[in-house]
Amino acid sequence: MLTQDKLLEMYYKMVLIRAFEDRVHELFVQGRIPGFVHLYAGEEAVAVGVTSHLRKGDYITSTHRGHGHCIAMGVDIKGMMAELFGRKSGTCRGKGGSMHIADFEVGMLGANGIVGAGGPLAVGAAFAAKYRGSGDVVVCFAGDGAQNQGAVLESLNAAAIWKLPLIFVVEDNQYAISLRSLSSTKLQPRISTARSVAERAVAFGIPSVTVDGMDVLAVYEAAKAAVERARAGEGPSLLDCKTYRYYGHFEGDPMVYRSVEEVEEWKKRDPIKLFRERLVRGGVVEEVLDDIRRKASLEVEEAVRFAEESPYPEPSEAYTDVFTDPYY
Amino acid sequence: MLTQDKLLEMYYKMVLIRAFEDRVHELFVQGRIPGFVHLYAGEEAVAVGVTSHLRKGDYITSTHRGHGHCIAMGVDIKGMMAELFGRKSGTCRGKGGSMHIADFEVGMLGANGIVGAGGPLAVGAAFAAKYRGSGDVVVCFAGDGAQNQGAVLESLNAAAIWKLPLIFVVEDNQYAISLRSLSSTKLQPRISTARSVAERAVAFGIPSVTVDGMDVLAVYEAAKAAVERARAGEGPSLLDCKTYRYYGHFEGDPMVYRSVEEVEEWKKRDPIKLFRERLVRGGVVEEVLDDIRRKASLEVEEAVRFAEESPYPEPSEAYTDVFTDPYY
Amino acid sequence: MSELREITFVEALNEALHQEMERDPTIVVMGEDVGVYGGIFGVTKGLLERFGPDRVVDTPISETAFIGAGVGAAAAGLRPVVELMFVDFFGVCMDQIYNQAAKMRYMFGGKIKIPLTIRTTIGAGLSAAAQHSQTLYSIFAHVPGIKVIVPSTPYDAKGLLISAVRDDNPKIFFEHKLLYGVRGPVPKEPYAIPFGVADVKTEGSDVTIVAVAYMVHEALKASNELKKEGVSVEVIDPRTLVPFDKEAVFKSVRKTGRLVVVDEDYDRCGFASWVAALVADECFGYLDAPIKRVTTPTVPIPFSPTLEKEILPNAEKIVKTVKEVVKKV
Amino acid sequence: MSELREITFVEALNEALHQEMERDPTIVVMGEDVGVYGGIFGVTKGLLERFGPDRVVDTPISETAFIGAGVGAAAAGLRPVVELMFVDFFGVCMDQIYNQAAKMRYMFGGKIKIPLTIRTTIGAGLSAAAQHSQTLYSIFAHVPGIKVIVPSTPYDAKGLLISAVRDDNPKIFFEHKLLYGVRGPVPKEPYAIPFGVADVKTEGSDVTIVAVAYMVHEALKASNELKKEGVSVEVIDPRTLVPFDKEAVFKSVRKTGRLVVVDEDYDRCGFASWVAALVADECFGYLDAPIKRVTTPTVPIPFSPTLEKEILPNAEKIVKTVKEVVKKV
Ligand SMILES: Cc1ncc(C[n+]2csc(CCOP(=O)(O)OP(=O)(O)O)c2C)c(N)n1
Ligand SMILES: Cc1ncc(C[n+]2csc(CCOP(=O)(O)OP(=O)(O)O)c2C)c(N)n1
Ligand SMILES: [Mg+2]
Ligand SMILES: [Mg+2]
Repeated sequence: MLTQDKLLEMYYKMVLIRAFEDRVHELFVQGRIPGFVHLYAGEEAVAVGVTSHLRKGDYITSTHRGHGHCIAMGVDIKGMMAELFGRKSGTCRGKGGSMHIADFEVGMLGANGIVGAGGPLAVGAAFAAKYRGSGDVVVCFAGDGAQNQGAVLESLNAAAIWKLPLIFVVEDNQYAISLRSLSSTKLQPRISTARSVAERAVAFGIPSVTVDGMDVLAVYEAAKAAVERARAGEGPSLLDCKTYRYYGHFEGDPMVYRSVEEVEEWKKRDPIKLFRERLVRGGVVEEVLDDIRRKASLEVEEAVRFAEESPYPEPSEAYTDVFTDPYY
Repeated sequence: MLTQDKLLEMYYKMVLIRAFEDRVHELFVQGRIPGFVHLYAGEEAVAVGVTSHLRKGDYITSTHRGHGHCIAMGVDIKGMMAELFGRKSGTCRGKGGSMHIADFEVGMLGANGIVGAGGPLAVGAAFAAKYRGSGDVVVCFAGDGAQNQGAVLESLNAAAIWKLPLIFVVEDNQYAISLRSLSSTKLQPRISTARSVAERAVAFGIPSVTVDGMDVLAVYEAAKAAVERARAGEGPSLLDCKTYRYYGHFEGDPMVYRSVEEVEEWKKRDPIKLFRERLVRGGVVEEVLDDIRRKASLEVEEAVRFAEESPYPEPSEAYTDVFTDPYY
Repeated sequence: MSELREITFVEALNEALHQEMERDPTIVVMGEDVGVYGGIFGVTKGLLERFGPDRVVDTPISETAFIGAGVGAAAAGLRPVVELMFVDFFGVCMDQIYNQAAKMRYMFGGKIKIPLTIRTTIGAGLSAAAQHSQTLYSIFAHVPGIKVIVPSTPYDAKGLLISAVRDDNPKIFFEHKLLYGVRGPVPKEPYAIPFGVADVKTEGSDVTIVAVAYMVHEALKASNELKKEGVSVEVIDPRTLVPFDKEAVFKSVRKTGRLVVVDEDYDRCGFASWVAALVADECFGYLDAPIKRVTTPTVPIPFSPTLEKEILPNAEKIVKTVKEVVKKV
Repeated sequence: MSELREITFVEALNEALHQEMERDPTIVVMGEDVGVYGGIFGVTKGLLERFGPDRVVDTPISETAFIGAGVGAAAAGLRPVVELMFVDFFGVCMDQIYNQAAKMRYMFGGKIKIPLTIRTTIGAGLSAAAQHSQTLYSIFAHVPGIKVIVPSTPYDAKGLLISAVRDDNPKIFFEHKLLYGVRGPVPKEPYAIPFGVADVKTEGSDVTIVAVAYMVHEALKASNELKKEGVSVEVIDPRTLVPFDKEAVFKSVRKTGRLVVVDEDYDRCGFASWVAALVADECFGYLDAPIKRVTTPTVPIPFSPTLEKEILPNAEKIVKTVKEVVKKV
């Protein structure tokens, strides 16, 4: 049973992700953040619904669209924002940027610029968890597009034969850049067959379930079963979460491949709105939720200030951290 | 309906493959053939059963264990033997060797030293066939072990979404080197889940069937449906053929991973023996079959003689054929 | 040549593709987002509308499958142009490139051809960080059987892409991200620039600079700077690394006695080393100074602009290095 | 050091693995046929029986998944030793090696470590043809973040593998197929050879030869030949390419004034070029002759013995090349 505290913590994380991403969008448009940035707005229910089950010792692997996973896992947003600004106080000391934020302390094994690359890493982390016999689990987040990458497909097989404590979470946000995950028109070819990735997982020997990825409680429930299964040593599962990204694929994307109407249609089932309605129906006072939202906004502003006031790394730092020994 | 001529041709190809492989085994033991050699003996029904449906314009891709595919497609065995001896008169002028015999003239796109690499090549050839609209088809041979390689898994998906005229033929000879394709003991871990690759194909959107790979007529029938489907533009299929290799994984393999009894057990259902019994039951005179066998042996001896009498390539040929233009 | 318009590098590439596809129906274009999107940098814009989905194929994120499909289709008679979105992704599909496409002709005794063009992007300078900023052409030049093409101007981009599409061998065509927006004169009609012919961008007598891709522009900037200080620089753009016009470089070094190689790829075992090694072997008697390399140190490309700037070669570093060798006479 | 036995290269490696696994329970071994089979060259023989299937893991033919699993397991606290059966297969799994393992520490600001060892085989001479004969260490040395280890003797094999397993960074450990059967003295107890320390195999005054892996033996053969003709050769085996002991090479070249680099990897953009380039830059004033490379020309490795022999470096070619530079004084 979810306590009210837990529910409000989940709500807080979702609005914090949203506030962070909306603000990063603005900052990017203003030219204050460089590089390639992929925003998670719209998909908050997935990261938060799943990671709410995790504990110290568990790990996740992430994607190019990793801010939401980071925040859900509890990575400090001041460090994240400073990282996006390329500052020395960033989570990765300014060396990684948006696509490479990691924080092993909280179990976040890294965003990743290579689609599907988190799969094998998750297999390895789950192998280690199983080897230690600690009951720890690993979650591998990956997009719908990533499901056709050999790295992910091989990982499904490996996780199945080794019976690893690994939960594959598919974030099916309907698109891999411009390609629909399921499409009927000729100009927008299907990137998968009509068969779902959930069905594919089963054929690899991995139980799976399709989930409403806009409903954080639905995600939470599905993840609960999968995480329990994994902790009990019963092996991997896959959750195929149907969701949507609100912004372009990356910041700057002209979005020629979808209509404004389509975006608006999805926004009607906004995960934060849906969850808020649920909470209110469940007796939570509106002001409490407004306060949480305000708190999140303030924290994001604080993070921006922190980032902007932080110095850039010294040029000499370009040569450190290649190895544990000095650079050669 | 299979005519008697066709049946005898199939028998001839099977015994030719067997005679070739047995002889190569001897030659290797005698130190007369260098390099890495993987023999096809025991699996003849698969290559012959499938390729009997192919016509000019069709293609196959092959594996490290490619001699059987070559012979089934009609590659001249004199050239093949000379290739194994590294002679200038070899199919590939001595440059390829056992793992790299190709003969595009007869539709053989190449043996391959990289497990699974034939998958994408077959996708491409099938793409070209579809593009031309010629009704030509492509067959991708690959082992049970290869089914867990990303290249093959991605190819299943690509073939399905593009509805290509492509037949995936799985040669499940029970092992990938020392690893059983399905195993229950701890020391011989399963390389796939209990779910079959046939089931996996279905989940990729590809109809599949499991076939007795020791029975050439069973293979023939299954392939017939798949090839017809492909020619009719209805897309890919997969045949999961259960078979067995008689020799070690490569020549020189001590075979620590399996027992003599197991090998003997499989040999009781030797594909050539089974087919011969069928033919005799169907009224073919034993002498006719013996003649075919003798003919095959003579051809193999002739091929060995041809190979041994052929000169080695001149050293300068090491620098030709890197490009269509002279070497740089 | 007729009409010369000022167009961008990306427009030049796009025009080349349009014209060649018009001419040769065996050319097909494949890759992630090459159709509906027109390529994430716009190189394939309009092709889907013009040539339809049979010839312009949006692929799943399966580089091994679709680059391998390019190889197989080339083996079976088509002339595919396949896009690898960033060269940084070569690690998921290298086998199909270097073990399959590049070696098939040789392994099969020269009896076949693989007319495949792989287009990809290179280069840092956009804070795209460690997995989207690399310049890895040295790896492709290291392995046998694949031609390596690296244009630096819109004119070369069009002419070399047309040559690539028409050439009967596997090729990899590198497009530097910072060059896409660069403008230059480009003839309207199709033309082919031969491989293996270096372009001497500016003649000089004191020092030879060999530079590639975006670094050609930095080298030219440096050369202008140096001219003001009385140093006469010869800048050579090889344009293709395989085949490599070593005679053009040797000729220049025999004249100047000094060589600086400028290359955005990692220094260790990179292209710059190889050029230095060729000259240290074959022009040793003509050398008046150490051979220098201005390259990217072998560290992952950092995200932060201050760090990225620190490691990338640029005009300033080139000037400094040239002064070292000129001084040392 | 106590007992020195003559054992083979493969026995030395096997002993190192046994001893280190005994010592450190976080070491796990993974790869194709490393368990039941004991590794197709026998390097992991007996490990499964001794340490059980939790620590010695036979994997499916999924290099991306199991090498990536090594990376992930290393990130999560284990110390995996993963086998890539032949380096030629790097094309199916390079991303996990060069973009993940090798860059994670840097990208993540130095806050983590990846104590991963990848073992693989290199080398031609067995007529194993184009996809099982390559020597591709230059590609791994080219990219940042991975240490490159290339032993040439049983003694070095054991000591360097022990160092590798204990080192906290991603490493790739290259075993030349022709060395497995080579015998040499090896101490019974565990010992570690530091990375980045070249071994001067034989001192000389006329010419420096830098040689790697199996080529060290060919260089020594050549050196013996040349001694008879009055040419004094210094043979240096760097043992690790990353880190590279350039000071040892520079010191030698400053003495001899001549350098020949012998390397079985492809010539173009290879390791030999880089050594040549370093010397052409940093020891220019000491050089008395062109820097020569004895390498494999950049063609696919042919199958036929006559062709394979033609392209591989060997003692005879080394002798010929050394004579060229000695003559040219
Ligand atoms: C191996 C690889 N191929 C291609 C890309 C370029 N790319 C980045 S994100 C992306 C789409 C990913 O789609 P999906 O997995 O659905 O994730 P989403 O962006 O929708 O969250 C592509 C093609 C990449 N980064 N890595
Ligand atoms: C990518 C790759 N990984 C590993 C190998 C080494 N290898 C060659 S054959 C083989 C086993 C193949 O098994 P399977 O696909 O079942 O074919 P079989 O040998 O049984 O015919 C392996 C692991 C290889 N050649 N290529
Ligand atoms: Mg998506
Ligand atoms: Mg098999």
